[in-house]
Amino acid sequence: MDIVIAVVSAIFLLLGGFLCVTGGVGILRFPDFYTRIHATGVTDTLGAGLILIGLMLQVPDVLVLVKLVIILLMTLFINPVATHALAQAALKSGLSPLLQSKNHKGG
Amino acid sequence: MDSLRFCNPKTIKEDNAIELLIDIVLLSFLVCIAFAIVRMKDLFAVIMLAGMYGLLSASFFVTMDAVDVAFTEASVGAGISTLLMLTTISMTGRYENTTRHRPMLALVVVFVTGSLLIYGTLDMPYFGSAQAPIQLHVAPHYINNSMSEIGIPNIVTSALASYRGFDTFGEVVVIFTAGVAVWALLMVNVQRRKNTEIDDANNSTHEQHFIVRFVAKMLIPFILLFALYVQFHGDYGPGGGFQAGVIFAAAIILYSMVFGLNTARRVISQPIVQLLTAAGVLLYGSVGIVSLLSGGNFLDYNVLSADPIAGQHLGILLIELGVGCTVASVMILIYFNFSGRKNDRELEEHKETT
Amino acid sequence: MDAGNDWAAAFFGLYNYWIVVVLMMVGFYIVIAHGNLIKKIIGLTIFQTSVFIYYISMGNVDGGTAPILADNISQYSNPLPHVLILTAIVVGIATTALGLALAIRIKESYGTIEEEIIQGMDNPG
Amino acid sequence: MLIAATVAILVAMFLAMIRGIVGPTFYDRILAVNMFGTKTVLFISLIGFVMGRPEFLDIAIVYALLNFISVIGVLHFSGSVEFRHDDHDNSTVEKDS
Repeated sequence: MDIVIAVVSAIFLLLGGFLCVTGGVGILRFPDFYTRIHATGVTDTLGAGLILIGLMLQVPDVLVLVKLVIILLMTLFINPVATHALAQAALKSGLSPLLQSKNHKGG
Repeated sequence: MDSLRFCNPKTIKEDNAIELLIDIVLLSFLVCIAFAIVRMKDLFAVIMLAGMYGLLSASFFVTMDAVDVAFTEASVGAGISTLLMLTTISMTGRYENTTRHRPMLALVVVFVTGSLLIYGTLDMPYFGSAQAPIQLHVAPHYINNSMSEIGIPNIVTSALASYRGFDTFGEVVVIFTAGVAVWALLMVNVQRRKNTEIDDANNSTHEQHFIVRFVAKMLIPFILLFALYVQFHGDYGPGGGFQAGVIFAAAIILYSMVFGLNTARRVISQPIVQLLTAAGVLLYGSVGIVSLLSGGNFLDYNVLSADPIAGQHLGILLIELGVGCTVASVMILIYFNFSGRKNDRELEEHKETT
Repeated sequence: MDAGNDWAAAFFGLYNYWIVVVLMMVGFYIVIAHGNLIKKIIGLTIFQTSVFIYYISMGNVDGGTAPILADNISQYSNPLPHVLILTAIVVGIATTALGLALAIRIKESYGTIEEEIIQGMDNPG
Repeated sequence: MLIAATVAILVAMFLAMIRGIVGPTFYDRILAVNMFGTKTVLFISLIGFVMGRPEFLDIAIVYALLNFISVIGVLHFSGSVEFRHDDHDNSTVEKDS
């Protein structure tokens, strides 16, 4: 039983770590703000969730589990809202997505 | 190296290696950010980088086992300092002048000083050595006797509030003074303006973000509750008055950003905040006076109750409460004054243009 | 072989302090070479943080953990630097706020926060 | 596995840091700081487990709560006068609209 939990936890952690790196590559390599916010907004929340679930499988006592659940809930609530507010503010300030203007240039 | 070194030569063990690696990586990140800050002219970008710098140094403090320090840096760096800097540059201008005065001379001075300091570090005991002088003086006393003398497991809190209580009293007075000084510098006569006029300026920027308002409304009670948890759990885990005060203030600041400064001022009136600023310091000081009158030394909590341990618990609870009170109200006072000044200036400009 | 080990030990043993010196000098450079008052305050913050890192690094003990007593742990890091730095961080933000408030007042009186221009206004000619 | 995840987080932090330094727009930097904050939460949670004392997750909770405040704060001030007309440094991307 222990070994199963250890393996499942390892899978969650590795998957989460992989998603975080993917988000990092996305924020660096994507061409404009909106694609970048897409990359991080998606992978950040999912990656954080996976890593926290992986940690939850290893907790020594209940209090730690409760704290991890609080962190997970906060991440699930706050991250999308922050991303949403950011994208909305950017759109309102007149920052336009790249595709509209560069389609014909093949960018 | 020479035999005067206070340590056994550092051997790199397996379990040690990963912590050492993380330590080196985090410190290198810090240096990268610091250099980027030097190069940048856009103060907004500089402040964003300073925010990252704070996050990184909190991570570093966690890896160095300084959980209480990391906690403080987390609450200060994430909550308050970025906001104060942003308020300031929104009043003083976003771009730095491109000319620097005498960069070559400054570089030479910096280079020489830095080389001397690095030469000085060569004589220092190695990092992590258990035989370094700093580890042998009073620290063993705190670690070994804290449980029997004070009776709380968090040694940082017992040293902060009891062993070095007088020190902390001084720090609280400094914070109080800084708060009063900011108030004196930035005070705006609120009554001068009609409330409706301020409300108009307030609401124009806030009414659109419905989702943000909703989530903030849900979040603020949690933050306040968490601040209280930090305040009263500080004896057993990381936390205490300083951290709790800053977190509490951050919740109020979030409220005033989302719902407007004037609304926040109606919820928490500034005169009460000013009163609480002084009340915290007075509470701290009066615990000292009471212990003095009961026949002990200043801030000697053993005499507060028949049982010395119970006395220590009571004393630490009270002075942490005083610290939390002062820190929270000073932070709120500072933010209210900064933000009020900004609103005032915007109203002036608005009037001039119309 | 022995000399190589010595160098590695010195590098890993003193790396933190070297970084502290570098950060401190970066902060110092910003304070003396930049004219913008806000930038100077940020330089001071960097300087300040380097001192925090210095203290916390000194308090660290190999194999120690956070100084919160728990069963079956015998080695703790030094709590004293933590106490000093914990209060210093909050004092630091309070004094930084004071500096920023002064910068705002200077901007209101002089119309700028660039050091040279202010000095030029104070001593014309 | 904990260590592998920690290293992955550090790599992601480094990439976000580069985006924060490079910019180019105001919003890219806010995004980078926000992502950096999330990564810090994860890093602090993980490092607690790596060092064998996971009871100090309170710090991670503080960041999880207060990150929101800094993003909202930045957006709040981005509406103010100083920032409204600010594209003389946003040289590359949005100029071609």
